[in-house]
Amino acid sequence: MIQENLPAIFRDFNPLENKMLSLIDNDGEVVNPKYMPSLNDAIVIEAYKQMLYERIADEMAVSYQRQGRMYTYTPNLGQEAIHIAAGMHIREQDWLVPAFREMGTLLAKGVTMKEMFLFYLGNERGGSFQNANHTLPIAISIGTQLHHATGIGYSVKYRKKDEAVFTFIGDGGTSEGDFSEALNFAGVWQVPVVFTIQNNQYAISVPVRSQTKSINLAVKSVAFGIPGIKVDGNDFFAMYLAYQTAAAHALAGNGPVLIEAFTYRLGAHTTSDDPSKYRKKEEENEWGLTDPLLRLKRYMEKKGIFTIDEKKLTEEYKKEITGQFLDAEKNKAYPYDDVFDHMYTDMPDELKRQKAEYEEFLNWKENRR
Amino acid sequence: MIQENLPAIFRDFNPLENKMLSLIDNDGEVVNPKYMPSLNDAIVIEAYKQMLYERIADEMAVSYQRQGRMYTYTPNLGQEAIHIAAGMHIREQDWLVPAFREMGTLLAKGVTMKEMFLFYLGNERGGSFQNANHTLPIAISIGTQLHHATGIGYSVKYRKKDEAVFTFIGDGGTSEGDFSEALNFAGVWQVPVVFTIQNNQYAISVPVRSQTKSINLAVKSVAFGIPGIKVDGNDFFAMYLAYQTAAAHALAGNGPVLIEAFTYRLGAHTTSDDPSKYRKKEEENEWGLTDPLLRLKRYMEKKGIFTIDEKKLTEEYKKEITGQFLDAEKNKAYPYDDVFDHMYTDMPDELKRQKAEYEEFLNWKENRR
Amino acid sequence: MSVMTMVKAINNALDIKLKEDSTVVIYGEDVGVEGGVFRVTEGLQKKYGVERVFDSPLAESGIVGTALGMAVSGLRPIVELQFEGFTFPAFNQIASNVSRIQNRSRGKFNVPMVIRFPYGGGINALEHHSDSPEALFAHIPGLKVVIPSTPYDAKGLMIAAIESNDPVIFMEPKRIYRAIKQEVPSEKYSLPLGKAKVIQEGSDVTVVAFGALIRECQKAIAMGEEAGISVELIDLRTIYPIDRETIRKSVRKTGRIVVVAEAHESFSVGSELIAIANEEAFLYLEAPPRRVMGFDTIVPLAQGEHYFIIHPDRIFYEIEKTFKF
Amino acid sequence: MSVMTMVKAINNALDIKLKEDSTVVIYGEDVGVEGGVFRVTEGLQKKYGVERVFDSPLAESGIVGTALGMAVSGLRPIVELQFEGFTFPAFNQIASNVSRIQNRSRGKFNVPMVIRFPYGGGINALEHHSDSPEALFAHIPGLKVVIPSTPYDAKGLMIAAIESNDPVIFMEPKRIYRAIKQEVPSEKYSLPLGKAKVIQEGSDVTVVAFGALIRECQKAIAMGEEAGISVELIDLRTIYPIDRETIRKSVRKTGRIVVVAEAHESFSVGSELIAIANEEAFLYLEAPPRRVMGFDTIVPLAQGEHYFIIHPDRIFYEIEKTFKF
Ligand SMILES: Cc1ncc(C[n+]2csc(CCOP(=O)(O)OP(=O)(O)O)c2C)c(N)n1
Ligand SMILES: Cc1ncc(C[n+]2csc(CCOP(=O)(O)OP(=O)(O)O)c2C)c(N)n1
Ligand SMILES: [Mg+2]
Ligand SMILES: [Mg+2]
Repeated sequence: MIQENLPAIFRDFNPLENKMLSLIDNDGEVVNPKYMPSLNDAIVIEAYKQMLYERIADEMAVSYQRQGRMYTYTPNLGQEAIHIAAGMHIREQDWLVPAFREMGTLLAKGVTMKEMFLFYLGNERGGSFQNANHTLPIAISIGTQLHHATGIGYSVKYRKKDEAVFTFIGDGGTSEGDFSEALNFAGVWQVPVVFTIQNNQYAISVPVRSQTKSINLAVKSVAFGIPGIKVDGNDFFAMYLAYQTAAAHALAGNGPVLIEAFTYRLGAHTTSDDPSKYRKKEEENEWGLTDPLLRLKRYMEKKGIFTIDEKKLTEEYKKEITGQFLDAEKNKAYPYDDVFDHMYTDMPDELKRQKAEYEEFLNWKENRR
Repeated sequence: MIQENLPAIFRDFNPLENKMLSLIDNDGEVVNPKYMPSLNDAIVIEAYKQMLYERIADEMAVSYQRQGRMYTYTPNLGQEAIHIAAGMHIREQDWLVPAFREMGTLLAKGVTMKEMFLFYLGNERGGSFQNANHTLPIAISIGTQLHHATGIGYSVKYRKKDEAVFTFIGDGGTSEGDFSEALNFAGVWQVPVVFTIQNNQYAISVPVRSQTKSINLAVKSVAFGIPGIKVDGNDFFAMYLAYQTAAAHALAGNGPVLIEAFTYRLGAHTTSDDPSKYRKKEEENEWGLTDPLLRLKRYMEKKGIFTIDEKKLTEEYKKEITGQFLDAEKNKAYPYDDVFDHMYTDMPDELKRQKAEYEEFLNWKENRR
Repeated sequence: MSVMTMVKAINNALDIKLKEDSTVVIYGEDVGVEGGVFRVTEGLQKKYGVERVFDSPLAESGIVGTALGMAVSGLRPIVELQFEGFTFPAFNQIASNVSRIQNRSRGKFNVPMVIRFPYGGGINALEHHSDSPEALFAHIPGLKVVIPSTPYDAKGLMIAAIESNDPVIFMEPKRIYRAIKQEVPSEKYSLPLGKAKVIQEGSDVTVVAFGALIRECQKAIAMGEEAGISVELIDLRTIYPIDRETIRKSVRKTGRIVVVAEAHESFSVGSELIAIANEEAFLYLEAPPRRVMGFDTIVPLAQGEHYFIIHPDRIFYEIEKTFKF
Repeated sequence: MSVMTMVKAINNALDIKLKEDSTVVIYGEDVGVEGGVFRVTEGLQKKYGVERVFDSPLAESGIVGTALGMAVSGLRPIVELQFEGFTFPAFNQIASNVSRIQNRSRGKFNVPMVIRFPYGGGINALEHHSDSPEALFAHIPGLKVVIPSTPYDAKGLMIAAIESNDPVIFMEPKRIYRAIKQEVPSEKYSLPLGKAKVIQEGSDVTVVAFGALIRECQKAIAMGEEAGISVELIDLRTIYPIDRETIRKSVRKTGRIVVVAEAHESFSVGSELIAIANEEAFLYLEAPPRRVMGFDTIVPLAQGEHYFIIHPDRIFYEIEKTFKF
């Protein structure tokens, strides 16, 4: 709308006309050959595997929680195409600034399921994602993370680094002031940030129509003078193309991009939530037909490249994930020092004193037994 | 763009096409007869008088400040057409939720210059606008006031009152998260609120191009699904039409409206500010040509309805305003009770104790002399 | 009379006020169909309609700021913020406007609104879901800050909060939302804001606490009784305006004060109570006033939270130390 | 050496750090061409370019939130918030992220950033321009809160703040921005964060203050000297982490403490210092610790501000009362 060097998809799928980029349909049929990215089969197979892995890990996490072996967990079910397509475009040196529902992208960045489990077992060591380069912890205070992404974008641009920044938010999150502020700053600063709204239709129980009167969420980009596009979030190829285009745009120095990934949270908001309170089974079923794994699988089957032994792979993944869970469970212990050690780079006397006083109490307690 | 019942000006001056509603030019020539509102001469004369009054009062306030008789003051110079056009559409029962640079609108609502002076003399009694019905105090924390307006809008709608809400913000203020949140809430709730952005090109020293990349400010309405229009803020007739249309729209139950009034702050940001630090004389001069009073006067002269004896009126106004200033100056005293009396509807014991202790000190001080 | 949890008691208070006063409205994130993540507003939308009990967009500044607009124009809004950690996006509206519009307008506008939210630790939650920010609100002039410790108190204080013409921050100790069940009258009653309650009289040590920690104190006091220490337990109930008189009387009697609260100890309610004990009962003090409070650290996640949370044995330990001083 | 105001001394510190460290950037509202409304950043954009010293959009949450992003990715941002009253839109970023990312990431990310803003009364300003919110920040774990009282200290503390790997809230007492002139070394030096300074030794009463009130205390102390009262004056310099040791030593010596600060007295630095005096020097206390502080009211506008502001005679009055107790 504003930029001359804007890639064609932003024009062809103008959110002001309420268009959505979609490349394959629910049956895996290509509906938009013009834009279909020509990926070699290995990549498509890899994508499916990663989506499968995320799904299995997610299901297992839910079940560990149900068994009472883990605290409240946030399922990813149904949103895997977004996560994996993004993950495939985030390079080692790129930055990931997550919200809290993009596990597949975190895994692509090098986060392990052990870490995820450890986090949901209630240990910050898990959530710190020590081995994932340029990856921030999960952001719970909704919207705040977008500012961090924009700031990192400034830093990257200032230091002339070949690094892009990927950040996420939910449909509900777009109502927070920070969403608008961050996109506005990013527009003014022209930083290499790819913003994704995962529009999964609900913010806990609140449907997106109660969130805003705008005709879609991608169109909000107009308020900040940045390109925006609405994409079928359950269509792996559409998401792949969107990230490919957005990353190239950002890395070429053309500034930020907003992607609305139109999807559906097939599971509960968290394991403490009961969606039947606020939505109908029929709605869930209807969206079930657009399941990103099913769609990709049908596409692959049609093309004759579904060479995966899914059952075997599932068993393999389950075994591997079980191992990671047990490892996390075994190592969840929380040394007392961890409470104090990371508050400051040098521990102030005030904290030393509090720690020492508490230790006196622990000694008293010990002796009393 | 979204609503079917949208008045034609919103389509004809679509901010997405970066159009601006303007009806007379700098020479007072009608350039858009189709939309020129047919006002009877008395109204036009009254408008000019009110604009003149605001201008004189404003100049006098600046000069009282310069004489050291008043604290920092916020000039209105150049933005009078907006204020008076708005004032002419805000009825007794309508709500005014001001920012801090719409003195003419406050006066229209019944605020007196004595109150304005008293406020800038440092007394809350002035700023409380006791006699102006449904008028909130000035909002200094930028952006916050828009939420109040939206909330009042909800209240009005809930109680089925025939009341509209008018609220203001600056161009800089559009960057605050509260701006976006409030417009978004207003869109979802479909409340009768008329939002005005006074785009006077600067937020203190920061030009609007450093504020946002959006093509104009009216276009931000798209993000919240509400109608928006960019209007020549120095053209009284354009502003009149805009408020007429917006108020009718809101009162008919069609929801909120966003007006960008494109104007220029001809004076300093406040009396502590020196614009020569950040903008060129030529720019000021160029904008000086669009002065809303000059434009309206030329129009009236051409039409032969400028029957005002401006010199005499100016003297009258000056005398009246001087009287109000002297009255304020004489009555600026701040009774000690005023510090405590309005914190709660019932003064808590804590405050009573603090007050009593301070009184003990005052006694000691008295006796010591 | 019926047996109620705190969730039910607050729900009941809201119900009573919605019923008798058509200017009362309730909104926030998920308070409508869902009835709130803790079900405090359960059933109210169904009963009173979507115009009176409704979900708002996800924006706390908007929730509080619009409520202020409603409050100055004839309504009595009650807004829910989902957790204490999500009060901060609304901090500017609270500190710059909610607490100030009455003073700014010299009483032309009152601000009869309630901002309620669950707070505090002990439920093995994620970050921002275990904090105790009461001191931040209590330091802002113009607000009242209320914290109940039982279902009975919660109902009476909530009714008073809704009926107050001043803005009230109503903090609900989520740990005891359902942990305590109590007989609560079905009819309307209210408890005065700004008054503490002496839960138990005693002569040796004054313990001041509030919210979920009253229960923990009671356990510690039982340990103290065994050890021959007579404790006077005060439930603050209102954090601001704080009830100096009750503190004064008690500390003048016992000469010893221990403050128990979960917030970070520096610049806290504990600090304030020690200052008050000094100002009001200096010559009576027989031992250094003590704070039994959270560290100046982020509340640890579930695996580490037990270090942070205040357990009865730690309370007893401090009571005994103070007693023996 | 040259004679500097506090404005100039801070400007000088920023200049030195911009020059020697290319990761330092400065931004905020009007800090570029304008050099800040108080001219603290004057000339720096010209010297270091618009990529290092620049105006941001008008949004405090954005200013602080983006700075956090810069800080975790290799820069050392210094952001200006225009007045203390406009820190609140950024409160969520400060309390939920700036203070927490290091802990949340178990040290993977540090947060070397400075948030600086003018604060305090005494300049006949509009609402939100006369407040002293230090206690609100000091209660949030993970932050350091610094307040200088002289040009010399301001420069040394600012250098230390910029070099700190932890986030620092740097509050500048605007009333003395230009009121005090002092010889300040031209070269770089830093003063340790977390250490108070004994400005003047004395034996009868300990007075603790900071920022603009140090000067007022000195005037009161001169009155005290005439009355034969020997006062020890401590400048806190850092509000958090607070320097217990210096307080302990002094109060153990004098047995009396008067805290002087402009903030609302409840839940304040005054409360905390009284708690500390009790915890550290209970047996030495000879008179009730006193707070000489602002009321729990909004700071009045210019005509009424003199009631609220702390004048030397009021400080003297309280010192004398405490001395004579
Ligand atoms: C600032 C803030 N307010 C409220 C919450 C509580 N909360 C957690 S998730 C959620 C809904 C989020 O919805 P959406 O943004 O659509 O993301 P989704 O959960 O659907 O992925 C809410 C209200 C929060 N985490 N942060
Ligand atoms: C939240 C907040 N931040 C900063 C300020 C300081 N400030 C006062 S006026 C102003 C500029 C406002 O610009 P704009 O919104 O364009 O309004 P104008 O002054 O031009 O009418 C600033 C930054 C403030 N009052 N509130
Ligand atoms: Mg969602
Ligand atoms: Mg402006």
